[in-house]
Amino acid sequence: MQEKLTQVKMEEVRCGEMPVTVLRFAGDITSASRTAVLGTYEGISGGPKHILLDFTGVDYLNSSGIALVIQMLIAANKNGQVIRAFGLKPHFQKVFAMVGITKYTTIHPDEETACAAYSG
Amino acid sequence: MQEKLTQVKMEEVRCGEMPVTVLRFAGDITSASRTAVLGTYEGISGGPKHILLDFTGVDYLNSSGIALVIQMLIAANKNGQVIRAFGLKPHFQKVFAMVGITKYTTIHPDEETACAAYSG
Amino acid sequence: MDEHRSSIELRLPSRLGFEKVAMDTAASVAHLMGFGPDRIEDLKTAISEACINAMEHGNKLDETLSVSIILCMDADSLEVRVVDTGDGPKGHTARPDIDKKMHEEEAARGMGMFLIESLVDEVEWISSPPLGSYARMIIRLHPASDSTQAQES
Amino acid sequence: MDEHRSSIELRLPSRLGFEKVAMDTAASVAHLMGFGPDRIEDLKTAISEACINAMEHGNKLDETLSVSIILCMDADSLEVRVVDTGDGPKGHTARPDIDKKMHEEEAARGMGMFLIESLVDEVEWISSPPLGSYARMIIRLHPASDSTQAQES
Ligand SMILES: Nc1ncnc2c1ncn2[C@@H]1O[C@H](COP(=O)(O)OP(=O)(O)O)[C@@H](O)[C@H]1O
Ligand SMILES: Nc1ncnc2c1ncn2[C@@H]1O[C@H](COP(=O)(O)OP(=O)(O)O)[C@@H](O)[C@H]1O
Repeated sequence: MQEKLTQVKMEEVRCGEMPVTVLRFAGDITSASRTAVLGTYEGISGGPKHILLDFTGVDYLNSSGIALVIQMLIAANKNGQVIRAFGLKPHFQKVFAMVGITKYTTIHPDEETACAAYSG
Repeated sequence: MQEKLTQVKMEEVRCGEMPVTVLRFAGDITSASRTAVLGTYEGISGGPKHILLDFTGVDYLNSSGIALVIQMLIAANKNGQVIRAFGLKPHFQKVFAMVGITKYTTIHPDEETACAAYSG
Repeated sequence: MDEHRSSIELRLPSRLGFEKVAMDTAASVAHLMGFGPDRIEDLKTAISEACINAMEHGNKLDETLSVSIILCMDADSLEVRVVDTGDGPKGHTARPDIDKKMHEEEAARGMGMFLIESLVDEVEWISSPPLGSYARMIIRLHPASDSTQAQES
Repeated sequence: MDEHRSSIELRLPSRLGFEKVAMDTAASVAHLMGFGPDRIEDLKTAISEACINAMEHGNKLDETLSVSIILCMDADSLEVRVVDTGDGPKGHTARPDIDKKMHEEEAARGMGMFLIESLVDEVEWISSPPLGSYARMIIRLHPASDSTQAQES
């Protein structure tokens, strides 16, 4: 039995002059995604000041998955990093707003507007 | 409780010089679709020689629905009419071939090729 | 419970249209197991036909009688039983003859069991009165040979 | 059986991931009933969270214990019960406090019951030991007021 798990891809991009590390998630973000979310974050935590989370490929996100995103935000906060996100389906944007995460990270509709926000 | 039933729309078009009556189906084609399939056919049976069935909007088609299509083909055969079809999803094309319907009607990939076949 | 043998059960009233719930449930299970989209379409049609037969012929469309769909997952195959309260089909499946149908020597209907046989890797109909009867289908992740080719008569 | 009160039951082993089958089954039923896509997303998330809680907290992830999802359709509402074999949650739902979470004064988790309450029209948790416990949710086709707006703290 093959269960579809979380996929994550890391990319270094430039938004204007600003170097930004993009984490592109796909598949599910659930309690089974600890390594994909927090492990990946820890792997890059020494470096970048700006991190962009791409949720475009995420079909399923539950409250345990959101808890992992919150843990990443906590760590980033401590490290003085700024995290932005984009690509969340409207339903998940609503859920993020419900739990209040939008107070600690900005949700952009797409990569372009997210990127533009770094030079704003 | 609102159940999604069959929708059918009738259109007169011209394929080259040839007048063709198109029946555009949408939704489900099941045992509940007798009126939509056979009733609609009977409503137009006096007239056209060429009938084109558009299955583009059909999501669900079961063996009782296919039986209605066969009954339409039988009637058309008696009336000397030619029926072509297009827009069937690949899975339903396979099912039509399995039951042998493709011996009595031609399945085209899209409206353009179906239309072109009338002048061929 | 064996890690490689989980079972899921769905119970539906015998109302035409509700077979779509069985189709979607089975598709969801097959997707979890890693079946590809074409094979999932085959499974959906087979389950639809088995459920409609169970509702119509097995339970005589009596909505108070249930149809059960039992999905057993193995590492590389899915077994589906569609259970009704009737006696099961008599005799075995006739292959539909489109020529006879077109000449009205055979009913236009009567393609469900043939489609099920054509679309899954294995099927049998088991009657165990007075308990009921069921169709038992198996669909494999990696079939030995592709038995789902369109077979034209 | 009353034409306006059909019930469908799904039984799943307590394995994380299988809640997706419940989500897809419920979405299929809601679609048949005429719910729109946004409301179906709300229902899917609520059912996902209720199933995960039933598996995790109710059945302690013991795969031999089932979670039942019972879907009762009325003319204009869907009632869903998610049943486990445990004692049910103690006390009532705390609203998650994102500031406390960010300052690690509250666990990052603990949002499931709040999300369920926010997404459906009605929910209650009922404990009936030793039989088990269930979450009972109602989602309406035409809610009196829109209770699904994002509520920021
Ligand atoms: N679950 C069942 N219980 C009793 N009889 C059945 C069942 N399934 C099929 N049959 C019998 O087999 C026949 C052929 O079924 P099928 O090939 O599906 O075509 P159709 O349902 O259109 O008649 C049915 O007409 C019925 O007599
Ligand atoms: N079905 C259940 N059976 C027993 N306890 C439950 C159940 N659902 C929820 N609970 C209790 O309520 C708490 C809060 O649940 P929830 O808000 O979903 O967050 P989480 O599951 O992340 O802890 C759980 O930690 C658990 O103690």
